[in-house]
Amino acid sequence: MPETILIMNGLNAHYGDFQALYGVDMHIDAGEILAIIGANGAGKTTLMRSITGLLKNGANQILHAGADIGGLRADEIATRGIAMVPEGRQLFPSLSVKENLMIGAQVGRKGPWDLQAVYKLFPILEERKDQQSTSLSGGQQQMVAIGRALMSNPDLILFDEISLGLAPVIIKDIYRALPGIIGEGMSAIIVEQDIAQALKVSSRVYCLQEGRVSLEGASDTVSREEISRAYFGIE
Amino acid sequence: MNTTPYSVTRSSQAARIAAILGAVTLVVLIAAPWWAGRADMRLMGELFLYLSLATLWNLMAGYAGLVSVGQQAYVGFGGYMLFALTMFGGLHPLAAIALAGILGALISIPVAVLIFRLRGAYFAIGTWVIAEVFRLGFAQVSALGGGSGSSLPVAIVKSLASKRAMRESLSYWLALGAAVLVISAVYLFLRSRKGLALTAIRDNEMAASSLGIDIWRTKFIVYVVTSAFTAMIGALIFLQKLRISPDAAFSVNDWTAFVIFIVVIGGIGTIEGPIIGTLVFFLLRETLADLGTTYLIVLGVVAIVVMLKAPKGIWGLIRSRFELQIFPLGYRVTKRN
Amino acid sequence: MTPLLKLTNLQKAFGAVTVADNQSYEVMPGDALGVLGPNGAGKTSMFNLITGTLKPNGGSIHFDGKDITNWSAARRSHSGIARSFQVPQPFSGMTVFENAMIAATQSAGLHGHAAETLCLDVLDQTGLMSKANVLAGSLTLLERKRLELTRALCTTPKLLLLDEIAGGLTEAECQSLIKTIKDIHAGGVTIIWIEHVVHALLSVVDRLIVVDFGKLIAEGPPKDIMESPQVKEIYLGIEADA
Amino acid sequence: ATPTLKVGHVSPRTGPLAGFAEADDFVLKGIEAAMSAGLENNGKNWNIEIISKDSQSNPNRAAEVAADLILGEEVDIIVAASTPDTVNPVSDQAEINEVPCITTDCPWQPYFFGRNGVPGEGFASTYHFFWGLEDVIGAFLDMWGQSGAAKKVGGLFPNDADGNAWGDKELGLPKPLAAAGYDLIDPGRYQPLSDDFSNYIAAFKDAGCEIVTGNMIPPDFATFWAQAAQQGFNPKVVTIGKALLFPSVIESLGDRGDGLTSEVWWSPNHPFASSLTGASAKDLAMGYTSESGRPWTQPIGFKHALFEVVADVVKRAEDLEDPEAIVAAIAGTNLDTIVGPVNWANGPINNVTKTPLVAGQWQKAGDAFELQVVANANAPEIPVTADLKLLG
Amino acid sequence: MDWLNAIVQGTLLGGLYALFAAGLSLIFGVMRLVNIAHGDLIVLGAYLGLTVTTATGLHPLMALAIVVPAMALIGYVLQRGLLNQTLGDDLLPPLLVTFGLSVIIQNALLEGYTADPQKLSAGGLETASFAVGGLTLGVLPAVTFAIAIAVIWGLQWVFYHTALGRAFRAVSDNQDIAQLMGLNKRHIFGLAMALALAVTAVAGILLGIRTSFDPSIGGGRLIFGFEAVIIGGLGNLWGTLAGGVILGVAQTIGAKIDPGWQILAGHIAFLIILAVRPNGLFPRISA
Ligand SMILES: Nc1ncnc2c1ncn2[C@@H]1O[C@H](COP(=O)(O)OP(=O)(O)OP(=O)(O)O)[C@@H](O)[C@H]1O
Ligand SMILES: Nc1ncnc2c1ncn2[C@@H]1O[C@H](COP(=O)(O)OP(=O)(O)OP(=O)(O)O)[C@@H](O)[C@H]1O
Ligand SMILES: [Mg+2]
Ligand SMILES: [Mg+2]
Repeated sequence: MPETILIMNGLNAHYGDFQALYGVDMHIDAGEILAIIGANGAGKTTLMRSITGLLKNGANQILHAGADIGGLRADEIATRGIAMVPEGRQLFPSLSVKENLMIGAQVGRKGPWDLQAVYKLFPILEERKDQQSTSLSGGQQQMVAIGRALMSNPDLILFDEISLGLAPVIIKDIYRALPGIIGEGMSAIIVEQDIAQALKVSSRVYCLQEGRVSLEGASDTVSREEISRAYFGIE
Repeated sequence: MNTTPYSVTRSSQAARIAAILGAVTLVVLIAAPWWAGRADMRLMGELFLYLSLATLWNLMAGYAGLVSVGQQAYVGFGGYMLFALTMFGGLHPLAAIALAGILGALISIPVAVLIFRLRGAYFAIGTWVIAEVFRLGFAQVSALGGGSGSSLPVAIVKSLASKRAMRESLSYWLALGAAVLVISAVYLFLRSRKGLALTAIRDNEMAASSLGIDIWRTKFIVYVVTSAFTAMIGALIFLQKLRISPDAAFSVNDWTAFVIFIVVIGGIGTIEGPIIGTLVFFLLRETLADLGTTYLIVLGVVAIVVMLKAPKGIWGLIRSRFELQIFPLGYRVTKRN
Repeated sequence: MTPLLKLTNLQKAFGAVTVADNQSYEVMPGDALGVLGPNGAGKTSMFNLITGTLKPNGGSIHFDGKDITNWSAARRSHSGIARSFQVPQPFSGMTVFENAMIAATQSAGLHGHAAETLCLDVLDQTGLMSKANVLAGSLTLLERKRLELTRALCTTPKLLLLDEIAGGLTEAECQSLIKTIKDIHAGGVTIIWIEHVVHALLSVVDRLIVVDFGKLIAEGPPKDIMESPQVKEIYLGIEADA
Repeated sequence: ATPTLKVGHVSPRTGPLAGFAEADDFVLKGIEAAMSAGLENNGKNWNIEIISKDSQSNPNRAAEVAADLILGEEVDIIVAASTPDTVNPVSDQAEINEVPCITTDCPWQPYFFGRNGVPGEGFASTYHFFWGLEDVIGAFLDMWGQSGAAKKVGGLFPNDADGNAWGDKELGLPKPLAAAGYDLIDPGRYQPLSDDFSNYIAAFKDAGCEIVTGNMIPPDFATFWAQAAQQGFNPKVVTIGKALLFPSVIESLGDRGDGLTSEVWWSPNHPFASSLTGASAKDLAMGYTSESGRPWTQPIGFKHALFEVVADVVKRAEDLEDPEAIVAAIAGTNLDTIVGPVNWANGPINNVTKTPLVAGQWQKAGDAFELQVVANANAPEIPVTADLKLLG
Repeated sequence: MDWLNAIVQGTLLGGLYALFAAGLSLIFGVMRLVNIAHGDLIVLGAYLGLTVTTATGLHPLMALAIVVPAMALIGYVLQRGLLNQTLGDDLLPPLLVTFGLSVIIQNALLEGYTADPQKLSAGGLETASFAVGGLTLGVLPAVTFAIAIAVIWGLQWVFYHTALGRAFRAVSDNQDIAQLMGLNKRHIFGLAMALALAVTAVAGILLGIRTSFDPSIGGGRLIFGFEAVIIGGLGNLWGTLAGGVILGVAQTIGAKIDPGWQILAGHIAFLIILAVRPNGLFPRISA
């Protein structure tokens, strides 16, 4: 039986007075790819921000490798091996492409990912390595963002809307590369709007609706009807 | 044709009540010469002038995003123009104040052309350097006393009104009038189409320009008008001070740092903020100024504490608690019933 | 009939990267033109050139028969060019309604009640009415994209440039977006739409151009373009999607 | 009941000029003690209340606190001291509000002409006692005459109230220096807080100056003096107004402070005594030193004298309720104070009277510097205490 | 010869201005923090130097060994305890907080050290001179200039060639995302301020040797520092040095024409440069 790497226990999240997540329970096993789907504003990004510590949450709401990471700062969580490819890329504009990648390695975790490995995955980045990262196109920027997250050799990687704004050819490449990216033992959580795509790559899926888990299941068994009900609630 | 069951309002109950209270307060203030002492009137006069400076600075920084630390350039310029126009031009002080405003607008045009090439912090430093250039420039004008400064001849002050009591009332009314004029002008401007454009520019210049806003021109108009008013306020200030020198006229502390303090403490980007900020500043000054260094240290501590605990200023705190808006600028969409 | 938009030998480069390589094409009033191309091809840059956010190195742009190459972005907006930004650029300190009002008053030049009515209508159309009094800064990414569309429509444009507004939508949302855009188009607005969600694009546009390395490499009816081996290779990947 | 007379006092307690007011608390305590029993006027006893305000070394603030004292506290007399930045705005407020005002510790030319005073007319309510530039010039020439240095003088005058007055072509140093056969090399007015004086130094070197004079603030002098040494300029006599007044400044210059010269308006060796307390100059100065542990400074005497004059005026005024009567009493003053005689009838110009001035040199005695009087031709009643030594 | 002298003296003066500016440039570049208290921190450095030299009898340059770490520590504490909370997109909170800080430092120094002018005594170094090609130059200004070059070289190297420098730039771009990379922004900003105040300590001590100082003297020097940073261009410390030298030379040349023009000439040079190049001469980061 595979080890459970991340557990969320009644996770709540707030933006000021506004509550965005209500008692979310989830878990992900080592080596697994988990998909999270849900309508706009369902709370997917909020969930990712909570896991990575960008949003504060209470004690014992999130356990990573058995340890409570609820009150930790984002940088401490990163050091423990959780990386994220954020929605909207968010590169460092004053760093070159190469430096953006290198900053990912700054947490100092050992593993298979280094500059060469990333360049091999996205050869265009090697060509552009000394260019300012903001002068890249949206798609190229997404590649840097992925590479940057990989450079920290995480054991859990979060992708928020990874295909947003990418040409079909790139999306296809990325999804084709995904099993290779994830590799041995690394787990991933993928937030994806393209449900078919999400189900295809993942082993399990959660659907969020207005801050609550409305569906959980194995990706190859959930039905279209279940999903659309989970998306919009029962009318 | 509006097919939706929604409508738009721009006022509120609180604003209507506030308007009535404001009108009553204004009448009471106008009548101050009949109920207030000389010192109180002078203090209130000074308060109104600071209020005007703060409101103007708030228009620039809080709405147009022009964070200037060089408005003392126009305060000092206005002050010097009052001296020059009355002493050498033989003008009546009131005419000199009006003309100081016009000259302030004229001189601000080339300045704007130059410093509008700068952004953010660069703009702030640029305005400060401009003010220093004004200061050092006026220090070279020996007719106005050069670096030594000059006093306003008593005869000129007396030409305002021969009786002391009348003179004091007049100065007070001028200051009150300036504050009322500045606040209403800013309020009406912000409610207008141009005012909306200004707020948009503050938020996002690229989007603003692609939505048809001529950024340069909008900021330019705000800058020039603000400078004109600031120069007039400067003339009024130095009509009270009676003495001008480059260091006093172009003091970054007196005319800009304290004004920034007032606006930010009160709540930047709101019309109410500068009013509250001015009251707080004068309250502190009147109760603590005799403590010397301690007073200044307290002022510094207040600035820091307010900024950390209430970054939107005191009015921001009040507004978030009570959903109040005394000067309604925004739009609210409500469902018709 | 004069073309609504005409690019002639448009040229733009950032150092060694050419984003517009001698581009020339025309858009007739009432057209709906789709733009495809790999990431980094220069599609957004082309919009920036048309709206005046970027200045070209060479060539000219005509709009409605007038040479607008040296016009400011604001002036172009007044004359009827509107856009949505790929990376949304809301006025975050203002409410959604006020964002719309900016467009209606500054670009369309409407006053008072007329402006308010237009904004309400458009908000209704784009589905943002429930967020009308919310600060734009607190919207989610997708709501921001809708706000982009809202503002563009409130300028009462002749030419509407849409930069990737369908990304991230659920199927149902996508269908409703397509309907909205079709309605706008039916209302007489000329549209140029950059989109990677190809099926959405194809259900609206009547012509496609394909950009790569700043060059126009194909132009024509959608059906032909999608069949072209060149496009299949550089854009869709060798094996075309079923 | 005993009526109370309110005296407002403005001085720069904080800010760059705070050195001038460092002894205020000490002086005021002494004055208040001396007046604690009240003062007698027309057979009636009056309480004296002194309200002291800080100008923060800022003329804007000086005008504000003066107006506050006049309008708010409704003081009967206002006094102020220490440089034109405080003295002039306070006097202007008093003049327009017709409140009797006495000031000191600022040469009379910047006071009188800086306020647009018209000779022959003067002011209605404001009076000033101190010395003038002619006294400084006299004292300096007297001292330089003894030095045997070449008659080439380098001038360092900033563009501020004092500097402009000192360097003024008509009223300042240039004319009398020329008359006495000195060449004055004056490159122009520099802006206070300049970081570089190489151009002055080059000009002085070229002209072969052996004397340097001027009116500077301490940091400017320190910059100049270090650069002069670095650039190989070694004058024989350096006589600077204002900057070299305070022992703390001289101490901060270390060995380079030894032998610098300056004007001396007051010292413990001045042969005067207080009309109010009877204390001698030495008593007053030592009193400060023993109470504060700090060396005496020249403004102490003048600050004390200011209140001596107030006390005298209060005693003599025909009607203390009437500002005009107080002004008349001020104008009629004839009092020997701790800084010398004060008598506006003897003034060089309306509303101004002068106190004696000599020239002095800082000389190292053991570990500390002493200000020795080295030239007294214009005020022989003040004894010379040492001979002038040349620098270098 | 006089002109040459003016230019050389101005260049050396520029070294001092560059030292005033280097710390500002660093924190402005990393945190977009406009530090109004910088001038007062320079003065604080000078006073710490004074305290150390009077207490131990050390030469002021030796006192750097104590003052530099002390100021760095103050910087780190100040940043973590106070300034970190003001950072964001908005220019104003740090502006107002550092203004408050400036007032507090000034008046606290006034309470602690009185208004008396003070000077650091560096013995023979203050007056030593050497001759080159007919010009007599002070050793102290030359040493100051050399130190400025060394300091700026060091900062530039840290900024662009070390992991710490990369972290500075990453955090300055996007604090949230930098945290996801395991960077503790509070700590990184603290380090940046520590480094900046270490440089400030050097500037303060050299200022204290060059001229006398009192608590109020910082503000006047601040503007030159800002000008040097902006002339040089953001994120380029060599540019800051160039900016300092341009200011210094403009001042001495202005003074040569008329002493009243000395400071004015520096400001005018600044405005002319900005009119032509609004981002400064050698920007590496957009403003
Ligand atoms: N910074 C914020 N301040 C206030 N509310 C926010 C903020 N960010 C998100 N929200 C709210 O939290 C809820 C969840 O947002 P979140 O971004 O997590 O949704 P999402 O599922 O990622 O949606 P999308 O598919 O649009 O990216 C939404 O209702 C949104 O309005
Ligand atoms: N300001 C700039 N400076 C330098 N290069 C730039 C700049 N803006 C864009 N580029 C470059 O121009 C190329 C085209 O960018 P553009 O944003 O137009 O691409 P795009 O076709 O919209 O791509 P995407 O589909 O990913 O959004 C990219 O390679 C990018 O690196
Ligand atoms: Mg999201
Ligand atoms: Mg694009």
